[in-house]
Amino acid sequence: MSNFSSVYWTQFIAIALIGLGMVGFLIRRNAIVVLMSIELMLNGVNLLLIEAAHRSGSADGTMLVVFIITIAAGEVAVGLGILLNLYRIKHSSDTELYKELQG
Amino acid sequence: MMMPLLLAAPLIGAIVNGLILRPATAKRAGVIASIAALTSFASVMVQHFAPDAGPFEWTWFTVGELTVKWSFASDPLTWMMCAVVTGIGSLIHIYSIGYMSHEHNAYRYFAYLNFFLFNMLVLITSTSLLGMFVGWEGVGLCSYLLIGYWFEDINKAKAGMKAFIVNRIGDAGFLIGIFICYQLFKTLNFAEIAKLLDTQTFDVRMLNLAAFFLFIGAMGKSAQIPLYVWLPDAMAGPTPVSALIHAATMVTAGIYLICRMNGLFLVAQDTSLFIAIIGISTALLSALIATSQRDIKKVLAYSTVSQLGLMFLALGCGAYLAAIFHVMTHAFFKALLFLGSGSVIHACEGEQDIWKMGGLKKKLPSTFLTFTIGTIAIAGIPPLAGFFSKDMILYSALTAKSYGTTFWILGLLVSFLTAFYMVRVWALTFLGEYRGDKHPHESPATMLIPLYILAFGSIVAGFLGMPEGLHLLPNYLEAFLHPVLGPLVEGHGALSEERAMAVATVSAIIACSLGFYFYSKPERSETPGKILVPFKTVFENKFWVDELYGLVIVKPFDALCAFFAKFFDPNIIDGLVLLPSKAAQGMGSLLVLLQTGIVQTYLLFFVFGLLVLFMVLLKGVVL
Amino acid sequence: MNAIYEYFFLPLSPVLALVFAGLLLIVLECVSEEGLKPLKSTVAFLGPLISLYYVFQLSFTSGLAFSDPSSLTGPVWLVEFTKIYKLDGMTLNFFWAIDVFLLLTLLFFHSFYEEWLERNELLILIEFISVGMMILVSANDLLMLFLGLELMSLPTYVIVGFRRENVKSCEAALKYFLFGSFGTVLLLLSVAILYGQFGTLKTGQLQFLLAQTSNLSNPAVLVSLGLMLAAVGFKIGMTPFQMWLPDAYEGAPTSITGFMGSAVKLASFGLAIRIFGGVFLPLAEKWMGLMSWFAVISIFVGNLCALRQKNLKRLFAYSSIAHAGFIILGVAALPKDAQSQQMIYYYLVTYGMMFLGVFAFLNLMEQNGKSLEFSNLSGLGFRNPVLGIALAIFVFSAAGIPPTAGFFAKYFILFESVKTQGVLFAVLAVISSAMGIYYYLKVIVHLYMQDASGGSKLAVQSTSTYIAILICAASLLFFSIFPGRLGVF
Amino acid sequence: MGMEHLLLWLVTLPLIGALVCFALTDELSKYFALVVTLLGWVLAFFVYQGFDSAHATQLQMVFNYPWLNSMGVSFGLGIDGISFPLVILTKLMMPIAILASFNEKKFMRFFMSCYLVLDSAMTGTFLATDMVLFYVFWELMLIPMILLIGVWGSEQRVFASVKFFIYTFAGSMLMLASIFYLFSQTHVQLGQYTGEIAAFTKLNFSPVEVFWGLNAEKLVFLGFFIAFAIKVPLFPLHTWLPDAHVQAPTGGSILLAAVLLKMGTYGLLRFAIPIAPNAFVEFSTCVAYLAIIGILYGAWVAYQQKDMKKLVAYSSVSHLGFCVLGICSMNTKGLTGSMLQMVNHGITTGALFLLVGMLYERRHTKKFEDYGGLAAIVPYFSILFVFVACSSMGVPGLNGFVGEFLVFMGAFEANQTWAFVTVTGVVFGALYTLTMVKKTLFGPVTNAENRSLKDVTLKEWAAILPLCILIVYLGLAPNSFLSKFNQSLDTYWAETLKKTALDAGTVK
Repeated sequence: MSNFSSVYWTQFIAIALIGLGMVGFLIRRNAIVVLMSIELMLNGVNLLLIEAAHRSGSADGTMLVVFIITIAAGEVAVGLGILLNLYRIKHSSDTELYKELQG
Repeated sequence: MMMPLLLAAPLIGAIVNGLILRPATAKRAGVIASIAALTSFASVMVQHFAPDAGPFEWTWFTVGELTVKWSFASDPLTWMMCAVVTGIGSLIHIYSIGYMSHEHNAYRYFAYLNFFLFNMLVLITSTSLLGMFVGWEGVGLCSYLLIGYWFEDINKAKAGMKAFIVNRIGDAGFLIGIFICYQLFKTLNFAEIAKLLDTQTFDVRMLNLAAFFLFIGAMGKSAQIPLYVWLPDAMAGPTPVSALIHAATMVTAGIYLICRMNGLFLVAQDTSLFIAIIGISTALLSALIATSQRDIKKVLAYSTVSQLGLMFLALGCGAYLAAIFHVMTHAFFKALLFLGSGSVIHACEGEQDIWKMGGLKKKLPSTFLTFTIGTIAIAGIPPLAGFFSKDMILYSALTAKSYGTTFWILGLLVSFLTAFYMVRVWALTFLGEYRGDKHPHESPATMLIPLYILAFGSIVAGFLGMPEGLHLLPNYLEAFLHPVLGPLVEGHGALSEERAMAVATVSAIIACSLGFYFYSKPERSETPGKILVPFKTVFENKFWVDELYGLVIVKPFDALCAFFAKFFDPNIIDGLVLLPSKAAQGMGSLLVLLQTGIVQTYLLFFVFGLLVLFMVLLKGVVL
Repeated sequence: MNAIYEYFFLPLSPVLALVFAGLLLIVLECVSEEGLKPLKSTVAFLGPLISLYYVFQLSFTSGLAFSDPSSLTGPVWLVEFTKIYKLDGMTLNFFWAIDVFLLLTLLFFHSFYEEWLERNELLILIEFISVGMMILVSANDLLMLFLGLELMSLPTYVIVGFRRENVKSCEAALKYFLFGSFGTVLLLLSVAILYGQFGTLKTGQLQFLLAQTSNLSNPAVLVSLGLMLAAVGFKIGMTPFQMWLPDAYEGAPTSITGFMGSAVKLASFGLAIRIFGGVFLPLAEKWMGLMSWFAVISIFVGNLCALRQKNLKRLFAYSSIAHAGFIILGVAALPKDAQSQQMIYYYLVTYGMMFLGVFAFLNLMEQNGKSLEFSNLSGLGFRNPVLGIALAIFVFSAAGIPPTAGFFAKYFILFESVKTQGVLFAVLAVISSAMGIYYYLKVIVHLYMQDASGGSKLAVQSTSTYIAILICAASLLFFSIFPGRLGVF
Repeated sequence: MGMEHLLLWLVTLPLIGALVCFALTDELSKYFALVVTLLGWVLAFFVYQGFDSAHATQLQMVFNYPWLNSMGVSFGLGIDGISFPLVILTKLMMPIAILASFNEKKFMRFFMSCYLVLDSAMTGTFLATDMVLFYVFWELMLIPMILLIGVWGSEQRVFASVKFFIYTFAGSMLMLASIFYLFSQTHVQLGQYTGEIAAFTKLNFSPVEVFWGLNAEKLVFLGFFIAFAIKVPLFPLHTWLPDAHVQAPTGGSILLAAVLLKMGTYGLLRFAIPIAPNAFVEFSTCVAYLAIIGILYGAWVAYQQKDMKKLVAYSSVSHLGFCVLGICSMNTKGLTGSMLQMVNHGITTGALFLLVGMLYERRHTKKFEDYGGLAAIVPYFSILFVFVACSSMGVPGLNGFVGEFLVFMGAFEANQTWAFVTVTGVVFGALYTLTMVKKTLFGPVTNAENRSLKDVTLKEWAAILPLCILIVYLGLAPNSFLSKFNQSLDTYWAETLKKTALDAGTVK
């Protein structure tokens, strides 16, 4: 098993990444930044997975990471498509503006 | 075989008249009704000579160990009451043919009259308390229908309703009496109750309670102190109705009930005392009111109430025979007086105020003759019927166990007043000049024949129950009713029977002459009013009893019901019930506010939920 | 060779049928000929029909051949495949339901096919969403689970925002997308932590390992349980993760919402059963009570919010939250009583039929140019008698009034909850559904009791929507009389 | 036709009729519905004959069909002493209600099919021997009823039908909770899930307090009791009845009064008391007081009503109060009285609503001030009106009296103060009934339209005559009808109170 320090460091960085992504996701009003923060969180999770795969030696983890990266790309494509639509209508990517559906 | 015919005849008469034939003219309807009444009278007579074997009965309903039957049988007391009811009933039917001749659909009147006769017979002939109760309410219903016969006038309909409601209050008491009797004796049959009372001993308090509630029923039906207010208003009905129902038959039902249950009332001493007190006070009160009434029928109505008071006095003192004897004689002369006043009213085209009559002696000779006989009989002048029966009551009051003499003195005062106001009415209607603007004429024959028969009855009826003391005639009535009512109680009072009779006769004669003196001459007729001015207004306004009832009971009750109906039910109860739905709507609108539409706030709730989740999950482990 | 057929093609046949239909549609799309429109819709129909055929064929074959993969001798990838693809009674039931819902939705699309003419990739997306659902439901491995989930979710975000020119549709797509991706992140995080702890992604092994050691006090496992609860909670619309649902359902085009409410909800609960009926089964004491409380709260929130709604679409969105609450009660009863899975399935199918039917009706109203307000419903009961009765059946089934299957669905779920967790949750659920009865009644009131003279008869352009609505209504009555037919008893 | 299929036909015949009614034209559906309900009379006659009064306590003509067998729920129908009179009453009142609604203007097809569905639901509720089946019919009954009130009612029909529905539905939700608890107990105590009502009565409850000092048995009893008290309507929960009656069409309010109100008392006798006897014994005194308040309060509020139908509705509250009081006195007399009162109230109030409906059809108003002095104009109508009013007042010799008298006897036996207070109810009863008669029939003819009123038509005679015959028949000779099922009433208390602490000895 790798020594004590490296295990903690990678997990610490991964959790930091996820934390940052979540904060950006919740605070920032600009839709594109929100998309970026989702990607950030996904990469954080990838880091965790790779570290776990390395530790346990089984390949499942890395396989999952590869899938995650590809699907994240698809996700971003869809996300940007939706944002583009909204931008064409409201000429702004501020999520506060979109509150037609409420009550 | 006679019993089913006795009951069926009036019922069939009612159905034929009321539902099937509905004859156009009063004459045809009247004839059918009278035939029905006469057949039942004939069957009563036949019944006497060829009595049926057992009771005519079939089961009504059985519940657990309680089986209730419709059963009708006849014993001397029932026979006598049936004879009085059907006899006088048929006479009144014949009389009404004439009286109702100008009514357009009179079949309704005759159908109700027959139906009343049927119910009265059911009341008298049934052998169980519950059977009697059926007749009891049926009779109340018929009196409601008959009083409100001319329903176009709303006051008459209201009078009918008042009669029924007040009777219903009495019936409620009667019902409780039935329940207590059932609880005590486990049966409702009169014969069995009488046997049980002789053999076993029961808790006296319960017996008194049962007697008390049965008396409340009697009070309602026979118009005693608290529940008498309906009888004067019942005069709104046609006069033959007042004659039949409110003089001869229905009002005596209460007395019949107590006589039928005499075993119970003998044992329940303090209730009997209570009955005597109520009886004498009703008699006194109504006699005083009768002295200053303007309407001829109102006078007779109050006189009936006071005579009934006397009968209850007799019952209270245990003299059941005296009460029944007075019922019989009273039926004759009171029916006669009512029918007489009916023919007077008929003659004066509906005028009922005695101050607008007078001098009818010349115009209505036969009515005058029969009315005079009736007045003398009710005043208690020997040898007519009223004297003997009233005297028997007074003597029995004298010899009663407690307060004998006070009852006797008050009874004497009542008979004095009775004589006084009867002569007043007699004089004001028949003597002097005619004060009204109508032109009265003598009534047709169909109305006069019953008057003559009743007049003859009023004379002869007295001889049936002559007291032994006079040893002129044996006391047939006492012999006849002995098995049912038990021995005549031989008490000893302050005076012997003969001397009491003499005092009563003297007071009656004084009262008549006083009445005659004042009211025969028009100028002198005002003086008694002036002498007792303060009392006159009190008597005239019937001691304001109706207004008192209205104020104390009717108005607050209406107000309470209105409060419930208009405010309490729709607002309070409905409000309370609709509260949860309003609360739900309110909460709903609060929750909806959370959906602001902004994605960020949604995500905040999402993360907040996540934190709550972690807190709960990790509570045991980490936190 | 026949081993591959027997262990790969046969079990996967229902999924493959849809995949081929999708691919064929893509090919047809490239050709882009005017004349091919009817061909494309037939191909779209054929997909689920063939898949249904295979599902029936599979359900009749004697015990599923590869229940024990160890006996298999064949290429390595085949052995691996049998481990990650789980074909049991439940998957077949779910396949059957997904195909039926897909067919009904296609019937509704077929009616206003012209409107989608120029952009008929909608059919392709719908086919692939169904494929995603099937994979999700039949996944025996967290990776497959994640793949199925994403294959289902991404195209759904697209079809929700399908009306590009309509702001509401785009806004709904945005909200759904953001929530969806956040949910996926949480799911992956939970999977990562599990993988970190136990080093495997197979659900069977995970369940075995979780049951072994005393994991009730292991913080990492509990955190992953929490995250999974949130991710699944978002997908099935459980409070407090359901804020997106009303906006998404209202914004999306009506028939798409119909499909989302029925099929996507079905697949999400398939996910919930796989996870909480499978992986986290040993940790039952931890999440059972919690889930029941969340379920009851979502019933209250769903019913109470629906009381104030004016727009019919949003009203039924909230009512779907309330229904989700009931199903979650069933999920919470899973650990103690395996039969609860059939009850959940019965509820999902009847609820799906009701939801599809109602939204088909609303779609019809929209086509007739009427806004989805209560007032437009007035007097319809007598102008279109058959449609009126169908809507009445849907509403009574949603309210849980006996003659319809809705009542029995609620009854079975509450019966399970009483059996496993005592009367408390059942009583709360019953009281809240009593509170929520008012808005269903408002529909009946407007349908039959208000006779707005002005209203016109609902013109039904195509018979296929009419038939679809009748099928839904008839099925609700059929399932109430013969609940056995749903493979439940 | 075999005996056991008789009950199945009794329930399904009207249902099939309802479906057929849909297809017919408006004119035809009226007569078809009448034929179906008259067929119902024939079936009811067979049931009357087939019912063996010797062992009225056991379920007879049992029909069973496995429905949800894994849950132990079967489609079970059966009839015994308690449900027998009420089923006969339902089948009797149906054709009369349909006759009363012949000249309805709009959507006659739906109108008739609603009636037929209601008929099958009511019969099913009385006949169900399985708890879930009872609940299904109990809820099914609501739909046609709210449609009847909501679609064909008068002005504020929507508010009345919504209130009626939510009121009853909320009540039945509580009952559903109790049913669930009992169901789970059947598994614990009897080994397997069963819906049979007989099995439920064998359950016994743990005395442990659940909350507010109410143990399990009391809670189950309350769940049932509140649902049935709403239906009865017992005093505080009665406000839905006047609204429902005023707005309902004539046929609807006849059925509402004659049959739907009896569901409450029937439910008490069939479910609440046998399943939780200890709780009933404990609550019986306060239930009796509620009933007594209901009797007096109903009469007082009825006395001041301006609207005819509202008066009759409050009179139903008062009459049903008698039934509940009869049940609470826990002795044979009270119970027989209450059962008779249920049947008699059904017939009398049905007839009363029929008459009020006749007036409404002619003058389209239910207010008293629009009527007055009708006795002179429509003699036959007024004879019927007075006749039915007498029966409703409880004049002896007509059917109202027998039931009331027995309830009084039972109440007197159980607790004398109850009888003393309730007897005054008789007086108030007479008061409001006679006020109604006075305001409509007597007094001068106030407004002109009344002069041109037609008297009772042939169709109306056909509807009212059977009721009048029954009023007289049940008044004079109720024994032939009573003897059919009184065996089950005599043994009812001994059987149900066996489980309670107080030995059966003290209960007569």
